[in-house]
Amino acid sequence: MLREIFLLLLLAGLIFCAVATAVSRRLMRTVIIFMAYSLIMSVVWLLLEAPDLSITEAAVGAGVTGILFYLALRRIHQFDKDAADKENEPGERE
Amino acid sequence: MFTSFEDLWVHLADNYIVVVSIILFGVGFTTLLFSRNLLKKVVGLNIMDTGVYLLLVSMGFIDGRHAPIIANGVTDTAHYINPIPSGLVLTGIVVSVSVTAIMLSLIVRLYEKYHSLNLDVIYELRNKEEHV
Amino acid sequence: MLRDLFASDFIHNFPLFAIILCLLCAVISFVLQGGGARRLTYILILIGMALNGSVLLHNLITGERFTYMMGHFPAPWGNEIAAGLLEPAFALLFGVVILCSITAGKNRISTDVRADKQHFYYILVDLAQVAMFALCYTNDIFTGYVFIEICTLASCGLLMIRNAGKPLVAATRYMIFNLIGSGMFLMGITMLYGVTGHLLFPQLQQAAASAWNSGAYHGIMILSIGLTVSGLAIKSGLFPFHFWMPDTYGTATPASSAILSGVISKGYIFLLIKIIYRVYGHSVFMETGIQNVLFLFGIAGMIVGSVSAIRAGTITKMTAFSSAAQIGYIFMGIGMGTREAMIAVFFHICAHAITKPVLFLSGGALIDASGGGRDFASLRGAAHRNPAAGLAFLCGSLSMIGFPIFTGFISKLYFALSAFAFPHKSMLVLLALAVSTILNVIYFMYVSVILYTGRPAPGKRVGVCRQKAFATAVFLLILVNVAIGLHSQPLTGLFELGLDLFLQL
Amino acid sequence: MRKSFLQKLSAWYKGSYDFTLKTADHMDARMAHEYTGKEHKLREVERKELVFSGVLYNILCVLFCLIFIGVLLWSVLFLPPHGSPDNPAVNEVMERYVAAGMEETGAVNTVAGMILDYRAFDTLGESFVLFTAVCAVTILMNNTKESAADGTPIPMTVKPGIVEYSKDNIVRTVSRFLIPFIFVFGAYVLLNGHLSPGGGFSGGAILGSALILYAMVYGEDRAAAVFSERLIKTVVLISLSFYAIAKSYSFFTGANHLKSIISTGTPGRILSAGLILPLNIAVGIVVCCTMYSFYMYFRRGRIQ
Repeated sequence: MLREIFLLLLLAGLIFCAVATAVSRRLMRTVIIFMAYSLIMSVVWLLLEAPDLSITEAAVGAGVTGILFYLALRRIHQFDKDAADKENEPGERE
Repeated sequence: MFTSFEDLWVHLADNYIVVVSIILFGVGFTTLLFSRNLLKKVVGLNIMDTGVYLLLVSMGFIDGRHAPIIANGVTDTAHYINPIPSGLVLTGIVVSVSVTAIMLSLIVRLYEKYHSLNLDVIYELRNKEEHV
Repeated sequence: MLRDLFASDFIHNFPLFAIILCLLCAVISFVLQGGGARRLTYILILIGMALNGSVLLHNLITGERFTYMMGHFPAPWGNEIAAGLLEPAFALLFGVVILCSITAGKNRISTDVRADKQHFYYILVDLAQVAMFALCYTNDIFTGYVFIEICTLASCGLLMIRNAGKPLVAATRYMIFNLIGSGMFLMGITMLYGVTGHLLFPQLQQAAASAWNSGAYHGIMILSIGLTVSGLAIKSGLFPFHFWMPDTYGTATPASSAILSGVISKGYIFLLIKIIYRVYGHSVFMETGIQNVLFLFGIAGMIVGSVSAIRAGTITKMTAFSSAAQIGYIFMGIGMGTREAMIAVFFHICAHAITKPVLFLSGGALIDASGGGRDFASLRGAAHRNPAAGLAFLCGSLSMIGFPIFTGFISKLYFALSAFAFPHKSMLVLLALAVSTILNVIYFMYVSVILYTGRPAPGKRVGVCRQKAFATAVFLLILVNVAIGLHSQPLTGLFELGLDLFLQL
Repeated sequence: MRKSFLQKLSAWYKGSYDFTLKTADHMDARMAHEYTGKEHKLREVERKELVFSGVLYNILCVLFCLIFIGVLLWSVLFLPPHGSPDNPAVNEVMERYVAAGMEETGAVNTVAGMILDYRAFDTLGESFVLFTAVCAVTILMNNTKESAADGTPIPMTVKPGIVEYSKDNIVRTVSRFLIPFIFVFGAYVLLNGHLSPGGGFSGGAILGSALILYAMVYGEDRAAAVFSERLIKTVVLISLSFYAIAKSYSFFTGANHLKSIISTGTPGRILSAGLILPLNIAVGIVVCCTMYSFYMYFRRGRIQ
């Protein structure tokens, strides 16, 4: 019975995270919520008796996908920072 | 068929995990279609895929049975769940990662060139560039 | 002596050799440079064509299809490939088209793609080819999904490898639609697996038939057929989902758009036909009524595709929209579902796979000859500047219209013949054929007239000798086109035999 | 004056009139080559279409989505009940995997046995999906030899402004302690793929994240010194071709009913389960190199 309640809680958390990513405006917040989403998902795989999937989802889903999203955002802010640098001191940049 | 409304709710309550996986698929699908921001589209794509995988694994699950790792030589099938869906979803998760990696690199290159994540703005800039 | 050479059972291994060879060549050219990768791809395609040809001959001689166990375990447990007559024939056709596309587009590839990324282009061509072989031969629905993903990623790579901004936008849009399509396809497979419990085609068909007759899972079966068919329709660009085509085929290098439109969308359609006939079974598919949806969308695609091709401003957009119209023909044929219609569909896949690369490649050459201008005003008189490309474009458009000596005529003829056998909707089919052909004539002849009339701009004349690779490849395709157009009996016989083997499980 | 149809037709035949450009009739006097005026008109029409199709697109999409998800939710009522032992999916295919899986493939973990032995062709395709992803990301993100128009090489995309983790000594000391354990854990998960949950993909991903942490903390240049592009390319080449050749050997022997020399060994021991262990190692290395090169390409556009 305990397993059912825990699974229900996690599934509610999943739906909450999914809707939160759709709704949130700031991209960094979306990415972090998505990382939490795939962490919850890896625990849900465990409860569904699929341990292979939970390790893979944890390592590949939360791990690498999260890093890729974060790096993509970092690269995008980096371009803005360049554009900003170019405006305020064009002379200094050769 | 479902005579009364109450039967309907009992059936949905029993299969709550199937309902959740289809809700996730729906949320991911709508985010993919409606979000103007490319990054949100990729997140929606991932949520859509995990929704399908949840549905697939929930079809392989059998109550009261354990993960298909043969414990101390007991190979009686009544003890283990169906291993096929978890094998298929393992392949699926890796497909989702490679697709996400490609979409993110596309987004970075698009931003490098057009400085926008909004697909319509990118079309405008592209049309302007096409006709100049 | 030759007969029993091809009758030996060793040929059953050839599909496996073809697939593994493509995979190995893709990995080996990962470390090679541009030129080495190109030569390796040429050798690979030629060997692939030889292997598929001998599988085709073997099945012609023995007259039945064989299944090949991938591993030590028989069908429902292990993976399996099956080869009848249609599978090696289409694998051979795709090999020929890919070979001609990359030889004709060779110099455009070397200019469009950056020097240090040339070998990646040929890796992606190898991967697209292995995806095509696997989609043709597979006898397992989840292997089909995995190789559809390889095909999607490889075609997205072929699109974005061109060193410019526009292909990136086109690749993003292409990927989004394709991923929606494969998401729906996967959902369809999940529902089918939930109801039947099998993944291999033979067992899947029995389980699906019993699930359908038992009546309890009627709704789920209809839903899974709908999802699978619409997923593949989105990926091959049927009517409501065809608007990613002008961007995609318009901005890629001509060789890539030739491979994408000629080969890759046909691979999805061939897998769809296999799923309809060997997974759900013809009778179940007819009872669900989804074929009428395909039929109507096919006709709508024919008309809307041709109309938007007329309104298209540039030659590449026009050719891309005409691809959408031809995909509409194919889905109309699948929607009709009769035996003659399926033969017309196979013929049309053949005709379109041969003709469309010619149009894209010669269009690219004409654009180069008239200083990169894609719109009709700057293309005026381009055929005088590059006569080889002008002639190739003319032959290509004549075949698309259905001019008698070309294959396009034969496929339209078969569509018309199959319309009579189609009980109550034959008038609709004939009307759609007539209207679509007239629209084809309007925009193809318009462009051909523009190419040949008007004062050629001062751009210097590009002789045939300077583009030997382009000329040989494009005219080889046209030669095959005319050969099939004039003497189509053997191919029709092959398709009829193939269809019988196809349905006989 | 409006041109009669015949005049327009002859003008069109002479190649001076272009009716697809939707120009107003009175434009006929000037030759088609003065092009700029029409150019603007063409884009005007296109923008109107874009706006109209935009609104239509949204309405259609909302409608399509609601119907689609409604149908899917309706289908839940007909799907086989979740978790019941007499679902159609519980059939002889599953029974053989579980019952005979151990002695046929030698793998205690039935899922690993199924992935790498019964249905090995999917997983072969799977590692080539990863290989395609590496090629595509390299095409897009690799700007080692990219040079601006005048030949000057474009500076590395990473500007000093980015937070340098290697300077932050809290992260540095903790991960200096942590990285070896992640490597050991990744190797454990990889090598025990056929005995306990894990296997090629998850083990490789853990090793990949250990490499990424190493590159983050010790700086990309030191990591690049250890893992040069040439090393990664050859490693991916060797492991993928080993994977393809080993698997085609077992396909070939299986299909022709030959006795393959790979024995399944006694289940439960680490060197058992025939080909599954070496294949897991090959897939693990491919996944590890893929994740590492994704990180390096996203981080600074090249592996060196």
